[in-house]
Amino acid sequence: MDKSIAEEIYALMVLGRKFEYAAKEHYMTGEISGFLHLDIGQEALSVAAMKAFDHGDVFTTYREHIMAMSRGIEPKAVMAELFGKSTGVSEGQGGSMHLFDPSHFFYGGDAIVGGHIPNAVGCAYARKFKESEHGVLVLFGDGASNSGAFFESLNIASTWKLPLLFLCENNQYAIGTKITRVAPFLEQRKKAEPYMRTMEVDGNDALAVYECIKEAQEYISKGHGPVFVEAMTYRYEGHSVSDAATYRSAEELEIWKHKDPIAQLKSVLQDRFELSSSDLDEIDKKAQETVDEAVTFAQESPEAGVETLYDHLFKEVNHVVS
Amino acid sequence: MDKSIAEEIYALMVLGRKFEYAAKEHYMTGEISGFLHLDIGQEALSVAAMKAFDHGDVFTTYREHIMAMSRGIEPKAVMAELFGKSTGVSEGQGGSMHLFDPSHFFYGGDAIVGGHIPNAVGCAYARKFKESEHGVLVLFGDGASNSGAFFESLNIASTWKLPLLFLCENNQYAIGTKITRVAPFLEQRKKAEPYMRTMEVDGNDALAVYECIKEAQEYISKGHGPVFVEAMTYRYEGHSVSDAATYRSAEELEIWKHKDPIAQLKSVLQDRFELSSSDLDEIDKKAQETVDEAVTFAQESPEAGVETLYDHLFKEVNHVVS
Amino acid sequence: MLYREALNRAIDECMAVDSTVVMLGEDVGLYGGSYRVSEGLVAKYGEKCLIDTPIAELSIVGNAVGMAIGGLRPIAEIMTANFALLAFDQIINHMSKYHYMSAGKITLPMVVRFPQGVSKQLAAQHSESYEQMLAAVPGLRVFAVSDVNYAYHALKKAILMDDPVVFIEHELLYNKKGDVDMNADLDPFKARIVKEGQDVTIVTYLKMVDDVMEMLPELEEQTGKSYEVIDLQSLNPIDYDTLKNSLEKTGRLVMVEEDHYMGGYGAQIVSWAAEKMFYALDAAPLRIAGKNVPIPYNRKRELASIPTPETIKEEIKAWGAENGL
Amino acid sequence: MLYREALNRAIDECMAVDSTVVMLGEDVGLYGGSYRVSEGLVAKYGEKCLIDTPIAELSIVGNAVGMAIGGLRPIAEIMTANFALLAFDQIINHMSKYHYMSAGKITLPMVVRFPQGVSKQLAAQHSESYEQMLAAVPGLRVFAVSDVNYAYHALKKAILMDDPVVFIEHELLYNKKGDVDMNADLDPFKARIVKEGQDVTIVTYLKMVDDVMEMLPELEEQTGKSYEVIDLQSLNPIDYDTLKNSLEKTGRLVMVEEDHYMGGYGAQIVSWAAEKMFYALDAAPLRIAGKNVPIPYNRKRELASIPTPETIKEEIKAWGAENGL
Ligand SMILES: Cc1ncc(C[n+]2csc(CCOP(=O)(O)OP(=O)(O)O)c2C)c(N)n1
Ligand SMILES: Cc1ncc(C[n+]2csc(CCOP(=O)(O)OP(=O)(O)O)c2C)c(N)n1
Ligand SMILES: [Mg+2]
Ligand SMILES: [Mg+2]
Repeated sequence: MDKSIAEEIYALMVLGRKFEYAAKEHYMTGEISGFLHLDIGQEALSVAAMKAFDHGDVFTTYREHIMAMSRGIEPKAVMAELFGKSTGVSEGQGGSMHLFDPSHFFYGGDAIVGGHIPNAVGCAYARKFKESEHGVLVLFGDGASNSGAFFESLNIASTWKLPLLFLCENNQYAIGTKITRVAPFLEQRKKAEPYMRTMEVDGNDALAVYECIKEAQEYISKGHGPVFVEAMTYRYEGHSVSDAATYRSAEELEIWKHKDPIAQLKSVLQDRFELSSSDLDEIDKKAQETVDEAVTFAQESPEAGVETLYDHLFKEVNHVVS
Repeated sequence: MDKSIAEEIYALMVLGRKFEYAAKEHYMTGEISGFLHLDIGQEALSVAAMKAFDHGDVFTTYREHIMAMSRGIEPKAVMAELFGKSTGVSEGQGGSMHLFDPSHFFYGGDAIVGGHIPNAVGCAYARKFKESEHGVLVLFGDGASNSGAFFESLNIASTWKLPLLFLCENNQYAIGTKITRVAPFLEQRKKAEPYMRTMEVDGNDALAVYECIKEAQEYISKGHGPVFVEAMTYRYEGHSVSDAATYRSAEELEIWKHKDPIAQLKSVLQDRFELSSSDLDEIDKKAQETVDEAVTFAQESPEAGVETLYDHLFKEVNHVVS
Repeated sequence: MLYREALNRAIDECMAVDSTVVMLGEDVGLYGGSYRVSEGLVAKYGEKCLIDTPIAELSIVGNAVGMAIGGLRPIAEIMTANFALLAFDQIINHMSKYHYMSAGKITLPMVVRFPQGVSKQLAAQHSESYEQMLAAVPGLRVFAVSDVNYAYHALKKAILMDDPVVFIEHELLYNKKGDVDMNADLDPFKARIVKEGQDVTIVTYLKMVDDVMEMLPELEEQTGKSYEVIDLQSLNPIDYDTLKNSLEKTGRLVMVEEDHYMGGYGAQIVSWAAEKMFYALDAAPLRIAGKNVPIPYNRKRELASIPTPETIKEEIKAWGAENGL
Repeated sequence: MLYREALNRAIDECMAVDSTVVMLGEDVGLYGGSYRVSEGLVAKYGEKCLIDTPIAELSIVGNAVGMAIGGLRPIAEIMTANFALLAFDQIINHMSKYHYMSAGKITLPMVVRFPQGVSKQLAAQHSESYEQMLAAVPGLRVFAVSDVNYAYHALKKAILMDDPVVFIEHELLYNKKGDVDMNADLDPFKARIVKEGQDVTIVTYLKMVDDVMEMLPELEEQTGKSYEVIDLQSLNPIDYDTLKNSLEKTGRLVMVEEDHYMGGYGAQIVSWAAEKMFYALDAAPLRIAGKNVPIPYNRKRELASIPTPETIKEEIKAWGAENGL
């Protein structure tokens, strides 16, 4: 593991957490609305997976701000999207749950649990068809691992030997329901075992995630077919900002806060890579600046007008309008 | 294995095959129409499973004439249904693919591949809820084992520890597509392994099927949760009577005809249970009579009139009609 | 009590009188339902009757069908209309057809409930309405009740009757206040005349009833006309009699719905009026509906894509002026 | 050539000119398609382009969406309309919305094709029609073409254009004969005037076009009137201009569709005419449609549940007599 990569991952994790808190703050003021799903506590997975999976397409869920930024999408464009502004990555059409940027091969933010997995399968087919270097990574939760769309995808990706990396972010909850109450076991990778190679990784250990996803990426790019990676992690906040998360105990949350991904990586940077506390402060400061700038940018950006409501309904303009 | 049971199974298999050939014949005359899926070659499984699973509900597919009769539904009522007559088991509303008879706990003939499996799961929940002696058997094909409905059902039945017997009739084809071309392996039971106990049985060996289903029934009735039985078999005819089955080789068909389930059981009856050839002829004769009677009955039965078209649309009659 | 409390009360009472009533869905048990409709019920009736399911909508409805076959009275909750699309096979191919296909041998006393419609910036995958699809399915009864009292009675009726019912709610109605009269003898299959009037019949349902009533005083004042407002309540069957009586009186029809104009549910009402009430109509009818776009996230655009009290009022005024009202 | 051959030809030509065109579905490859639409193509383009899928409709459409994102032009075949319900989430939540939700960044050049309608005694789970549901979805283009020549051109257009298209076929049209003019410059978005007439406008589409044309000579002879028959072809968008011109001439509208009356697609056409053409109408319009029942297996009852040339003729005659034609 290269120092510069570890540092970059750390910086993005710090940025991500600050970004999420800022989003929450501006949700409270009413500047952001709709459903807002925060990724706090899960930054190691979101950042390191994106950094490791450096050539290929990414399909993910509605909890994707940090992933989008780690893929290279500007924090400004993400924040502006949350604000519903025309400078947002989806021009304010999609909001927090729908950040699309094909120029970064990022198809993020499907709000139908499991619904994006068959799309990722199809994209992997297209990559294989075109003999592209690209593989595809699809991230989904423990809750999604109970859906028909997920199961069909395991079967099809395996049959077609597709270059597809299934990444299960197991944070143990689907809204208020603990995974072990709606599946026969905690480890969702067991479901993939009949179909493909499976791997597990500590989702709160950024460097481990990085190594694991690198290995998985190499595996799929060699034509071995799909692979399934399961990462255990935990979200600190409620499912969305409107969820008080009363279904979990304070103790459980505490246990996970002791495994905080940012704190963990911070120690590594200090101990193994000898970053000084002023180096770390600098990272913190820059992250805060970036977030503040993103908020200002979002606030000052214009909204798309209602006169363009029909724009982008179709790509080909038809002479007959309904 | 009791002689009388073996004999009863044999008689039903012979009846079943003759019934199917008669149905085919009357399809050619136009008296039967729509889709007609014949079970010829698979009689051992259809009959012995029904006989073994003697207390409980049965959910099955569109290829279910023989199962319906083995459950105790009158051959007449089945044939009349194929003819679309009001004396049919579904009064001519459903046809070959939809033979429903709750008095025999038979919910047979769903024509949506995989669609009946979640229904069977729900019914098993109801049986467990009511602490009934009943378990539920659900039969489906190798093709259905690729559907989201099937996968979701494995997961749910396992989580809820339901008294449900999954019976996969693996005849290797879904219409013209060989299972190994659309799934990563031939044995569909592998898909169930993460969730429940699995068993395999030779689907052309009636007595083995009987023993296996008995054991499986006992297992689920003891509260151990669901079980998965896979039976390998083969259909002699095309997928439905309009399919010429050109996608299979004559050799493949020949191999399976050498394992003919009726011939196999016949030898057992002769060798182990010492049935004479006149005993066997008698069985044959009776079966033919029953089929002939069923055809005559169906031919002579009336059709429901069109004036009752709205009957059974709803159970509760509402004063406001749309 | 609140609309969601009225629904809770209806389920509670049904469970109390009939031990075969169960409810299943995502987070309906320990969590109390994402819109709190089943709050508190698991404590009273246990996890056996309040069944938390995996995220598998096809199975939620498919399992409910099987439970009904097995002798229970299931209420299946889908969190949001858009997710119900995953269960359309079970709703349309199974739930609506088993009774008829089996010549009445199979009976499915079950309810599928879900909220729909535009709430606030939930974007295109969480804001749609599907009554136009489901009310068109033979073999289903479809309720979409706006009034709190009727909601309570309609849901009880839906749970305790033997036919399969789709019970459509609206995300913005859950906190609506209203009185519930438990002893009232109401017929949820009949349309409700929310307000009597002489000059124009406004037909609507679900949340649009409130939007219409909100702008009505101003509309009446500004136009000097009197409007009769009819809340359909039951979308299938349709209470055509009530519509007929009103149109015979007013001769003018306005249909208001939140869903997209193209192929929206209101087309059935207006086309029926054109066919069967043509000679009673004094003017072209008017359909007010949402724009033919997926619902955008941006608030202004979101609001521009559906009718609001203000746009309803303005559209009716413009139509009235053009059509000699 | 036969209708199904015209479709085959259209796909073949698209694959020949554009190597990114692929087709996926159950039995579309080696088997050649259950209605033989893709017959012979696997031999020409290989299994890479003709993809046999498992029985998993949700994935068939969901995979096609992903293939389109990945730069292919997929044609997804669903064997029968009823099974398309399993893919409604992908069609409605994904295929129709990604372009708009992404502000145009994602483009989905894809087609979903399936046959629908009453064939012969296939019973309730194999006989339905869903154009009323899908034509109502913003972001989709919906074709339902009756004419062989237009079918060829419309499918080519659907495959090669960049917007997502639902292409609806009818099981009884596959063996219909017709001439295909490959060089014709046809616009499948325009309605087709099948026959000109002066007194009544009959609007219809898909298989009902043939049923209407079958009884037309007798109807004209028996009533002494002349009927204009319009085949919509594109169900979304609707070519309202062609309808308008015709209604201005005839003043009378009959809408014929095979699907159930309640909420059927024709309601949109009739309600539009009531709204926008009211003062041009000389009589109440008529909707002829199927009965509100699942389709029964028994042949007589099956036929009683849908319009036939005979019932169409009789209904129009009775309506004409009642409405002073
Ligand atoms: C098909 C569908 N069903 C239900 C929902 C509502 N819903 C949104 S997120 C969620 C929980 C998902 O849990 P999981 O997959 O574990 O992801 P996490 O939120 O934990 O990241 C549910 C039920 C939905 N969006 N889509
Ligand atoms: C959801 C759905 N998709 C497709 C079909 C068309 N279809 C009918 S039977 C069949 C093959 C099923 O194969 P299998 O499950 O192996 O059962 P078998 O016919 O071999 O008994 C298909 C694809 C259908 N009826 N339902
Ligand atoms: Mg989770
Ligand atoms: Mg098979």
